[in-house]
Amino acid sequence: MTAAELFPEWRDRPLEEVLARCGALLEDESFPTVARWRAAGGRVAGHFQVYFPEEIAHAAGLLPFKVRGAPIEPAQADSRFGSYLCSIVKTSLELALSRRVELDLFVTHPICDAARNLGAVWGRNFPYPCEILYLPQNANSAHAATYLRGEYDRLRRTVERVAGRAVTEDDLRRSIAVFNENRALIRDLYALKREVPHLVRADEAYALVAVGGLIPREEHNALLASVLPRLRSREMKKLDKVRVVFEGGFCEQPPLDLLRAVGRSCDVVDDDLLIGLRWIVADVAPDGDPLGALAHAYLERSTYSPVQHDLRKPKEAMLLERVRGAGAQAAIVAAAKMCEPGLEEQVAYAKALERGGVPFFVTEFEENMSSFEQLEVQLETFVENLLFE
Amino acid sequence: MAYAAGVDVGSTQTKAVIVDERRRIVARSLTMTGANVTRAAEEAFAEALRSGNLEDEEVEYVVGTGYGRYKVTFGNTQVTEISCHGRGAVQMFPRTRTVVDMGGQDTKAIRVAPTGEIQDFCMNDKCAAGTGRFLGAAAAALDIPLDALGATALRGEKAVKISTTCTVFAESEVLAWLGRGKKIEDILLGVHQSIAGRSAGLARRVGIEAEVTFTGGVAKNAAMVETLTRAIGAPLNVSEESHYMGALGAALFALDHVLGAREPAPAREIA
Amino acid sequence: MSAWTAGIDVGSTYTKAVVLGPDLAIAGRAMRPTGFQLSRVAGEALAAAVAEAGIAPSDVAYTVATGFGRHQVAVGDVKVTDLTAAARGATLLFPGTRTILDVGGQTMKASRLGEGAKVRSFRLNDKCAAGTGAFLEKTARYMGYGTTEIGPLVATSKAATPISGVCAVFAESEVINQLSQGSAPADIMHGAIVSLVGRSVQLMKRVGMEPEFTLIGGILRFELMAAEVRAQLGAAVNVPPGDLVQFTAALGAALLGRRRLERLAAAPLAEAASLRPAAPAPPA
Amino acid sequence: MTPPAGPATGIVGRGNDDGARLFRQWFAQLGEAADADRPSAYVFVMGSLGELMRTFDLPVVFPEINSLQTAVRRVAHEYLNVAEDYGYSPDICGYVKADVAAQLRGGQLPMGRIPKPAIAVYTNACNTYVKWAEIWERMYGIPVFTLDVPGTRADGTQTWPCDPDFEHDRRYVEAQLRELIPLLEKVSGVRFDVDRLREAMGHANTMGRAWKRVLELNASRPAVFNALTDGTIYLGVANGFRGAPEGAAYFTDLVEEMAYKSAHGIGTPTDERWRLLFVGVPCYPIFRRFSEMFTELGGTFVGSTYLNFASGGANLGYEYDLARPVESLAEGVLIGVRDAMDNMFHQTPVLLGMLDQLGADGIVYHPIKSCRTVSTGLADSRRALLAARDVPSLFIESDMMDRRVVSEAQLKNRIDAFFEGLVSRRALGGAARPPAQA
Repeated sequence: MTAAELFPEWRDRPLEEVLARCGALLEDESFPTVARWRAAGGRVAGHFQVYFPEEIAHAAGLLPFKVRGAPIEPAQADSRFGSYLCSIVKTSLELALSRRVELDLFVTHPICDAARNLGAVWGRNFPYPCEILYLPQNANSAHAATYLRGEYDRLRRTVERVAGRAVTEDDLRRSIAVFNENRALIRDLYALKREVPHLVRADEAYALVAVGGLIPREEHNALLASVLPRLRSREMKKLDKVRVVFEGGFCEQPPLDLLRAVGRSCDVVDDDLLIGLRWIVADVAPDGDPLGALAHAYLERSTYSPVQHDLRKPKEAMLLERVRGAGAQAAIVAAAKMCEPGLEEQVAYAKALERGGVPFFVTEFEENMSSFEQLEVQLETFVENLLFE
Repeated sequence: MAYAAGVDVGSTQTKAVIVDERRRIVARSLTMTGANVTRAAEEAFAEALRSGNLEDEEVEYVVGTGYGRYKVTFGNTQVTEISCHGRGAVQMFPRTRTVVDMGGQDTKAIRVAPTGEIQDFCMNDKCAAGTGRFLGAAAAALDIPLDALGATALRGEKAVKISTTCTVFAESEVLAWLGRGKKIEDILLGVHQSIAGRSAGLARRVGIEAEVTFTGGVAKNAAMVETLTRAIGAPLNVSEESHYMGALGAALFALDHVLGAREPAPAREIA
Repeated sequence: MSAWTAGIDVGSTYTKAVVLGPDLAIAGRAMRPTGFQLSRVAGEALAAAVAEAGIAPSDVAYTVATGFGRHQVAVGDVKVTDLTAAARGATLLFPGTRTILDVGGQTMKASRLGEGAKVRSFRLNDKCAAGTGAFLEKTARYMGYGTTEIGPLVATSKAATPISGVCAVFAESEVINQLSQGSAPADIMHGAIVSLVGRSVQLMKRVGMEPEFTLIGGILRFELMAAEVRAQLGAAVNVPPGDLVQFTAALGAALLGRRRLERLAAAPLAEAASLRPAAPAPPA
Repeated sequence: MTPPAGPATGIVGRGNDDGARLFRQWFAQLGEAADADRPSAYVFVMGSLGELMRTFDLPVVFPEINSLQTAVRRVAHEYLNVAEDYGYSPDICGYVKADVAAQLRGGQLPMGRIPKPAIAVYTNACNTYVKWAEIWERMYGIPVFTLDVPGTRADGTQTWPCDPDFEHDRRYVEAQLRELIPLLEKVSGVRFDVDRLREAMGHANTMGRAWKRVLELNASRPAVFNALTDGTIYLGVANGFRGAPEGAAYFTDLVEEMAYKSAHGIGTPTDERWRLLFVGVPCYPIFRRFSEMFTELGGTFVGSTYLNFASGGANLGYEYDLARPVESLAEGVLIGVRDAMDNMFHQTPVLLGMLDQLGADGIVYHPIKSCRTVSTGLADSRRALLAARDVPSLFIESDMMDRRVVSEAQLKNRIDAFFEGLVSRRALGGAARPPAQA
């Protein structure tokens, strides 16, 4: 469908204001862009972390909306779950129960046992289709690509039902082109973070990427295309900070205030925040069989995360590569509270960094934390002992 | 006239209630529990007898409840405070279907039948986060008398979001917010809201049905009543006697035995 | 120029101030309950320490603030965390220190030091009070004993009653349970200490502890803590004498101030400015 | 109760005795393998592929069972501490941590010593299996194989053989099995023998049939076994001896025992006043005491979802077609493992069925810290069940390994209250109540 721009607020604004408005949109618990889209008669495909082939929903004219929880009280969702659970699973359901967002389709994928069960819980509480997308967990099987292509075809049938229209191969190819452009722009932003980190604060860069999950990619592309050159020519004082990699944001997201706290003493030169939006690291083949190309890219042209096992991607080696590639002096190895895969990976990461002689500290966070005492003590101690005599 | 008594040995206070055969409260008492649980129970009971001018032998049956119920050595049997609060609440507010009890170290949500029987209940499991104790910690930190907390919180306009739920850390978080220039009123409002929110979550777990009765010592706190009312989305029955609810329920179970009204009465069959 | 420096440690329960003399000896110290008017209390504690040192406030050339309230007090040319400060303080008292355990009322911190008393690796207890000093004090208060009585009480214990430290508050129902089963208060307290020390030692292991071990923090006021840590580590431990266990971070802060002074004196002005730590101030 | 004298003497209690014996025998073999440093396969209860492993003479190690044993024998905390000192968080799965500690201790466990893994084979029935295997991959540099089994995509869309969507999944599973077989040949040095596989699958069929029958027999009054305590013993055999003749024989005998008890009205030692269902994973750190808190008040567990998902789907009664072993194995694994993954989808009908078939009076939900697979959303599925049926239920949280989060005082209080509710309900002939509302 073709609605008016969902997020026109940034147009013709000075850089600082554009960045502020992106942050504000990200923190707006009423998800105005999703509401505007539906008000204009559009349908929304909510997809839970980490990766989702948004091209397929986009090709059907749905708005792919990244369900990534929110810093809210899970007032109703709490009664659906027990005590020992990460926050994002609860607040994501809360967004729907409290009608902050209205969806027409919800898709989760079993990155962990909690996320898998979320699919069933969601389905019990809402009338619209709620599905689990079983992305291949055996990325090394010769049959994985064939299987995944079949899954994508199944997904195509689902979105066709929801959108009430057919999705042709050309639709898919057009969407792939849009997302290839988006991926390229985000790669530029991350290059900028590495080269001139003082020109874009950690929370600003994060917000710029994250709004992509809230608006049509065409709009996101326009936004990034306008902002990137302006960032490069931004007037900012270079301060004496530590170049760090922030690892641990692949699923639940830290609040902007946490990233600001980190930014006060560190330059975040690379991270895995919302890695799902950057999962595919190169262009998806624009021609040939589009679903096959998407499946191939997922398996063969993708980055890493604690929730994908691939013999070709030893995660701790990948992290060291990320640290070196970004020329970082140190790493912050975070994990969301109660996050089974994240907390398990922390151990391997810590040992690898220890061996690699990379200074680091491990910490835990929660999307709705509002006081950062603990983190600040850790950060400051870390920085004090790296920078000063 | 036949009498029955209930003794509720909680982690901080021990309460005793004596009822007559018409279910009227004829005497009650309250003492601190302390280390010697049995003595606390005996004292509370003796004090109740005194205030009701009753002799020990006039009380035909005694039910112990609360965490120390098995230390009420002179009691005839024990019943959990979960059943007792349900029973007591229905006695005071007959149309009660949901009970929220906010105690020292746990918060209970109970759904009861018209007869006062427990149909379903949930309690905070992992720890004492979001229980009444949280308020005590906050009061200590700000050194405001516990009974003045509510009034102060009600003056709050913009609640501060309290992220710590650990009762013990409440103190340092409250201080931290003060340090950052937040108003005491707003901090306290935030504290009340965070407790109310968690309690409402428990209530939803058993399914909220009107009428809702709020029991436990914290029910005396006006701000908690207001925030909980909002969080639950229904008016709350609150009694002046709210902190005696458990002991009253226990006394009523004891009376069942005396009157042999309902057979088989719960407590006996279990004991 | 004067070589007097001061360190002020704004802790969650107590605020401690130390004035360090030119000879690196403690010339004055003072402790006040923190309460919630942090700046005022910090000022008072500092003034008291200065008075004890017998110097004029203006003689103090550099002040370093530390502790959880460091950013909320006016005093202090520089703010550092109590981990950084404690490392300096502990090494001044015990030069061989490699691992520090700091057990306060609500926090538990372990750190491993590298060269120059730099903190190499550290761990803090989670935002749950199970297994902090509070756990100990609650158990005691619950059974009707003041913090000062814990020592003598536990001395009479024959065997420690196992206490599962699920939650500092749940500890009470655990205690009722134990009392109901006839355990002696002394044994229960002993059990609480054993479980608390168990957690401390775990925290130390997590930072890759190596001797010498130095123990600091308010909870170390109970000799039994140190004894139990020694027992569970099977190694000797340093404990600052008397109430110095509570002043270690303040002392370290004062020492850091001294080092900054020396550095500033040596450095040209321009550099001196840039030497001011970019240690962040928290959001208002 | 005591069994009547006569020829039948010796039948009653045989399952528990033989179970203990087989368990010792199994660990003796593992000990020998460890001493001889022979290759072993690490597998998990949900989708163990025991049938296939045997055909390569690979001793199978079930880390989950080893870990729970440390809890039952009250030493779990020692193992958890070792793993937490190593860096693992208190909030993650206790099974994983106990195993890490056991590996760090050279395979030493209270029941004996286990051999090092030569390969780990696991499904995604539990996503933590994958993280777990990565630990061994790092520790030992061994091959680890994820047998990826797609679960049901949406409620009410479960597919069965011949459905194109089912075949799509089966082909994927089968392709992976065909990739796994040469890997197992390489690791074990044994050539794949399809006839041995057939034989093992035959034993698995026998066991599956028997297991299903045993569960059904607990409809007898009084119950012939306690699903929480006795059931766990049977479960151990069902996993450790899947595809083995001993396993088939054990369960054939077990059916005989249960049928005999049923026929003679012989129940468990509990004075059975309440028949209960258990949902979740047992509280192993206080295994006996936890069960007593119910039996003391006359509660017997007649059924448990644990006996379904932790038996690798043996309860479903799927039978392998020995004429096409590999295809059928793929089919069986897909159906069995998928069932465990789908528990959040299908729990309501499953529990309603158990309530009716076993004539249960109430349900005890026991979500645990360690296991998100079983616990996440249990409160929601409880709401759904209560909306469908007015049945007394108890919701208590603790853990299957970590006694730090098991507060007996708190549990006892809730359990007592639950029984008080049961008693007064019965006294009133069960007060009807409208479904829980949102």
